[in-house]
Amino acid sequence: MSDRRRINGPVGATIPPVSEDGASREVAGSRGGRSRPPNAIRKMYLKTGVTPSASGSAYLEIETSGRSGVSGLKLSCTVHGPRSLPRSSPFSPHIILSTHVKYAPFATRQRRGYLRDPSERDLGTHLEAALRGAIIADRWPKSGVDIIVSIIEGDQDRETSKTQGDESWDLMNALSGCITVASAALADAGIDCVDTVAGGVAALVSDKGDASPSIVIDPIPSEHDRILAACCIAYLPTRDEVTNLWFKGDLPASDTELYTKLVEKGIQASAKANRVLVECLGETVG
Amino acid sequence: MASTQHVLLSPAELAYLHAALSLTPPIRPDGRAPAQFRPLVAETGILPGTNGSARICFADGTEAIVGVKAEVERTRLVDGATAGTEWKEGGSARGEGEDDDGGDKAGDSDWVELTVEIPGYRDDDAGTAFLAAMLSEALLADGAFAKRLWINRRFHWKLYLDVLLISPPLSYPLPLLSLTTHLALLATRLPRLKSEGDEDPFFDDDWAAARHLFPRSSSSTTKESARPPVTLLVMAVGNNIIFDPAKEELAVADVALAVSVAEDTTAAATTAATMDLDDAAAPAARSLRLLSIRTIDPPSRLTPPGVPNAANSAYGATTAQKQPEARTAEAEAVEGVWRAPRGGAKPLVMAALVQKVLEKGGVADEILDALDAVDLG
Amino acid sequence: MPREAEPSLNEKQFIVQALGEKLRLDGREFDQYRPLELTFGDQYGVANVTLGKTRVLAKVSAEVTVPYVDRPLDGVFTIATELGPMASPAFEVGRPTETEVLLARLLEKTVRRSGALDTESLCLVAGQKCWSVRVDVHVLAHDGNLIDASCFAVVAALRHFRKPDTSIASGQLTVYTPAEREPVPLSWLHSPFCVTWSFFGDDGETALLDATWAEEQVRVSSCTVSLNRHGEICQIAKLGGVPVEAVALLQCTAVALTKAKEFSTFLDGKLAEDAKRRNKGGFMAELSSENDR
Amino acid sequence: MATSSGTTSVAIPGQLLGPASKFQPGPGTHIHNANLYSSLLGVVHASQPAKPPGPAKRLTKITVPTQTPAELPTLSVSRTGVSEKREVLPEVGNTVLCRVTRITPRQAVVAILICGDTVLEAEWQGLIRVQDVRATEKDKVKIYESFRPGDIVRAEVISLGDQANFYLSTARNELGVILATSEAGNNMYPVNWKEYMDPETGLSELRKVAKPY
Amino acid sequence: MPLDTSAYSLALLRVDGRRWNELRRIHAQIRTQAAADGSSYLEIGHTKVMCVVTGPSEPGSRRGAIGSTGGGVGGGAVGGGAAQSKGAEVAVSIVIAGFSSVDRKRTARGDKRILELQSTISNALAASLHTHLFPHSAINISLHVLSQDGSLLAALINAATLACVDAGIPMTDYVAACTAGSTSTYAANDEAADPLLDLNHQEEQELPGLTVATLGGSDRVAVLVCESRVQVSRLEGMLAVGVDGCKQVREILDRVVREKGRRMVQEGTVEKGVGLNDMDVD
Repeated sequence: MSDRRRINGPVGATIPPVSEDGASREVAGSRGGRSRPPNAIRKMYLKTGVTPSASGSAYLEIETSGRSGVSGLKLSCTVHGPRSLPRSSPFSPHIILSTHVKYAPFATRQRRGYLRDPSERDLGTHLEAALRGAIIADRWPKSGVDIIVSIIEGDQDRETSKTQGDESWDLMNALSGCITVASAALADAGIDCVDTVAGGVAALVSDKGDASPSIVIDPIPSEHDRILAACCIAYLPTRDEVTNLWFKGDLPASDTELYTKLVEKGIQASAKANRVLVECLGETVG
Repeated sequence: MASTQHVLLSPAELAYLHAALSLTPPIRPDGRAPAQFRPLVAETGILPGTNGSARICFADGTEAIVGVKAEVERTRLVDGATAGTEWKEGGSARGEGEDDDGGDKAGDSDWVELTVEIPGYRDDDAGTAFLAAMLSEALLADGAFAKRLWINRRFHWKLYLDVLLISPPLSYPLPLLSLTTHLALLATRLPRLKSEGDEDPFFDDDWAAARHLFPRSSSSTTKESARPPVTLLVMAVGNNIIFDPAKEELAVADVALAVSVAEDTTAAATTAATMDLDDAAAPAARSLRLLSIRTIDPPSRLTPPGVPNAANSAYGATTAQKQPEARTAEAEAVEGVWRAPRGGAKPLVMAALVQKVLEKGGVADEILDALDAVDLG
Repeated sequence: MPREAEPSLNEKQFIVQALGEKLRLDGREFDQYRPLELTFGDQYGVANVTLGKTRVLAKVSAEVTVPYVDRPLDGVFTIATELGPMASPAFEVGRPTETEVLLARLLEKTVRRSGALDTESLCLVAGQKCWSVRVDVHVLAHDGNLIDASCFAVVAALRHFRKPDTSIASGQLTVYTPAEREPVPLSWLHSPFCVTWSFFGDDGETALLDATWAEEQVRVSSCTVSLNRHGEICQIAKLGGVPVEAVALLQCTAVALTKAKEFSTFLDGKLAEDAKRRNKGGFMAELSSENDR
Repeated sequence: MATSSGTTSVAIPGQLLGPASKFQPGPGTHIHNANLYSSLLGVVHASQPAKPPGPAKRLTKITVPTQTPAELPTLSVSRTGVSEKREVLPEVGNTVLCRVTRITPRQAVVAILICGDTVLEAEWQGLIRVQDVRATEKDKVKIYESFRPGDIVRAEVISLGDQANFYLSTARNELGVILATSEAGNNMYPVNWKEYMDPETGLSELRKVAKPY
Repeated sequence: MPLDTSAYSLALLRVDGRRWNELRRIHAQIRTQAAADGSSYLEIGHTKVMCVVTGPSEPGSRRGAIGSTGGGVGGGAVGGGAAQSKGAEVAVSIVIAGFSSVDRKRTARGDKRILELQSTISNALAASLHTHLFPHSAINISLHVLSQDGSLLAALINAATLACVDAGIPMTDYVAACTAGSTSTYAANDEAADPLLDLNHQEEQELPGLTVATLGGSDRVAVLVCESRVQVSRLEGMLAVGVDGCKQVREILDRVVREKGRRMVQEGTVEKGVGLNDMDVD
């Protein structure tokens, strides 16, 4: 599926050559470890109502970790609607949710095309599942809402290019960001939700230093040597319910408590993010 | 999209289904036990033109065919030595695919390309992408699989999995597709390598000499898990846990999960890192590994709600003059009247679902045993 | 998708019945074409074909591009068909209708796959530079038998086309403007023409050539045969429809051959005329660097 | 926490507003296991109930009494002040203002502009079927004698209708055309219950005229 | 790999050891799938196709999606009344599996060649099926190509016919198809050239050939597709062989259907009715 609408840049090599200072080189072996305590999420900046034309919108920015070349996550989400459905579509007693997640072409090391690739569609489906649980769909019969999240900058480490396996873990961070920002935008658009939903990521990582792997929340893949497993969770704090769970990795089934611990941490992370969300929403009014 | 295709059930039917399924024990429309799968017919090696193929027919008539084709491909040189500057060219076709590369025989997620074809759905449909992502995610979750495709430092096998759903998607096809893929991979053979070292590979023409991608003998000394993963669809209604739900059952699900598990016949873990997590499981016993979990958005959220008599004007509910933005009357759920579920699921329920899959002698065990029975032609 | 307005039952019956009595609405013989007109544009490679009320315009353009990696020795040759709303309200711009797809395929098979144009001659520098010849078929008016008309237009335009002359000196490619050097024609191997039969009646006993739109709407099936004047079949397409006796088909092909020969001579004549019109006094002939083949 | 106090304060989705036994759920709220939660980001309003609604109309059949205990105050979360952009969905029973876009012998297609006192963002399409134009002598109603494209009509929503249209009715005195322009293009004024008159030309045209307040 | 046709003139044997008028092994099954209204599986040599028929059913929105991916089927004037309200619309959608050919390639849905195949099959069947019995309804035929080794169109048509029989859609007669070719390429105008029956992939690449589909036992040609240059004189021979081949194919298909019917009677899945009686005779 190629994009014929526009003139695309050359596929692949679109990364500006990074002049690598020796410092970062030799640490590349053991890349600069995690600077935060394992139970802390990165600082995030959330603001609603950034796009006047949309009926609801929000912007989320996650602090870049201290080291050079590592970019933080920057997301903007716009919500259009509720609007009447196209005439072709059948009657629906609920609001029809359609979610689009799109990486800006320059958001990642590997240039993204303008057309949505499978991974972006995949993210969209995850996001849809997460939000469906949160909104009260029957408040808006026969109407639809479009939720468009554009990832302006995915948090990726330019230095660590070899470990392309990280990209898959980046997806999780991106998803959690998408969920949080979309929830804020939904609230801004005035679409009924049972609760604010935020995303959180917890990962089981093993670093060179410590022998046994540890569980951290909101991991930056480039800060860890190996990520054994990770889960991204969308959580409704006041109802204590999970609307979306995405686990990936490799865990022995023999001890499920490891898995449950991971999920708990994920919920923690989500709850932390939710506090920011609530605060931000509180400020917007009055 | 495949999971939230419209179910043509009236609120009354939904309410009845939900009630029946939340009984203890639940009463399923087709009379299955909660943990019972639909009976299926399976055969492998149906397509001599492929490296491996399988066909599974569920009793309800849904049918899938998976063909595996392998091609030799030159490995792109992304080496630890030049990590700083090298980046991978033209990964444009990538999308679904994960792995964590460990060990010298690094596997690459791009070595596996999995496509799903569902009749009547565009192949770039979100649901199709979701299915494909889920299947390959489970496949690649542990780097072990991609490593099997390693030929030498310059070449590797590129594996194409084409997953075809033959029948129209009656129920959510995930379990079917996953099982078929599993069998196809089990039946997959690669020609035996005759060349040594890093020279251009050439292979033994004798198909009989071809080695299986997943060696048969369970006493293999390979450290990787000796079987491809399976993805199970499990849902919860009330406090009942139901496996392999049919379309109607999925329509009243409170929550639905897709859980991917693989086994390794040896107690040795995949990687040195997980070694010590893996509390000593008996070497003989099959020890499962949890690879991935995804929440499936149940179509129940899109079902039409029933109207309780209290709110039904036919029963004389006075529809008072409402000022705008007074939304549909918010009422407590009335017994026996269907309401589309709101919110998510309690973490405990989720945990219970996963537990049910993973526990020793649980459903995953049964399925894998059942699949063992299938003879690989 | 807007569908073509169907003729009423009466119209249909009238047409069929008339055919039963060996009569066509426009009084033609069954194997007679409507008057075929061909005019060339001022610039090379523009052919305007009118067949009765059907009118098709084909334009050829050429540019230097990079050949496909899998065929480094071949030039690029594409035929683009466009059935706009101008031709008939049933056609949309966005999505190709079945008619358009089939037309495109037929032209593709007739002209491209039959090797009418020697694509290897379009190669300039192997693997690096080659001519990309593109034919754009615009259907201006649709009154039946698009296929024959378009095919004729494409062939005519291609044979009329002149591409700029080039020379390669020490790996240096130079493309000359018409002022510098007389453009050269494409190296053309053979000229295939489509002849479309339409069948009527319950089991297709009546066969018609060059059906009008009204006739096409009531026909039960059709068969398109592409031949060149050497009696080579380039393509036959009877895509479904009511079955027709095999013998009848053979006869159709025989007649089609004669028609193709007529087309061929007609086209040659037109080209000659045009050539004469273009070089008054014939001093162009001396200027032109190409020896005619 | 904005609870029973009822003073205006900010609520965000999922915020606890109080027990459902104490309050009536208003717009922008929802009930989750016997508690009233906010479902919108907005300002909480607690409105004391109006006089207990007596039997609005005599019911022709025996029914279960569905009078909610009227003394409970209604909690609602409104978006006023949060943002001026607020979308509301026309509901059964709402009075809406709409413009006639197309008429056929069977129905008049309208675009709903204002629902209650809210100007709608999105374009919602409505339908006034010929049998809903008038309460009496429905069989004599002619659409072209009731509406013309361009008229502004006050109507009431009677059904969510099919996928495309809301079904509207003007079968009440105060409902109908409130603004009409003549053939000549001048604004006209109502002369009686079924006529508008053009002040310039003096010609009168037939409409289903809404009774001016 | 150029196929040396010289060998043929010596032993009169083709690359796969067949005589000029031999079909490859045709193996077919019907009712292969419980869920579908009609289904079939057909092999011609190594060409393997599967067919699933749903309908005649109400043309719903999702069905419409299939129809549209199936490329505006039967919309054309040759649709035999398909897509008009008078008769059922025959919507065909073809999925060519990535692993079907020798070296794997993905074929896009919008591929013109596939669209052509789809409309060909749809039109061919629409003419033979009694679509006028099912107004305002749709017959959805979805074909899956599992492996291709020549004679693809023929295999698809045969499979579709079988599936329609299984679906119990009334039709005039089987639409049976096969391919025919001719030795020595178009350039050589030798009269010694023999016609060949049922080309495999290699022969299709090298030799001129055509696909014929006839209605039942008659000589009436429903589909005739020739995509290669060939002397017009050669056509008659090829056509004759092709039509004859179609007769053979029809017999095979017929046998498959009767066999299945007989078995179903024995198993008692259907009661032995009149229709099956005259099925047993002859």
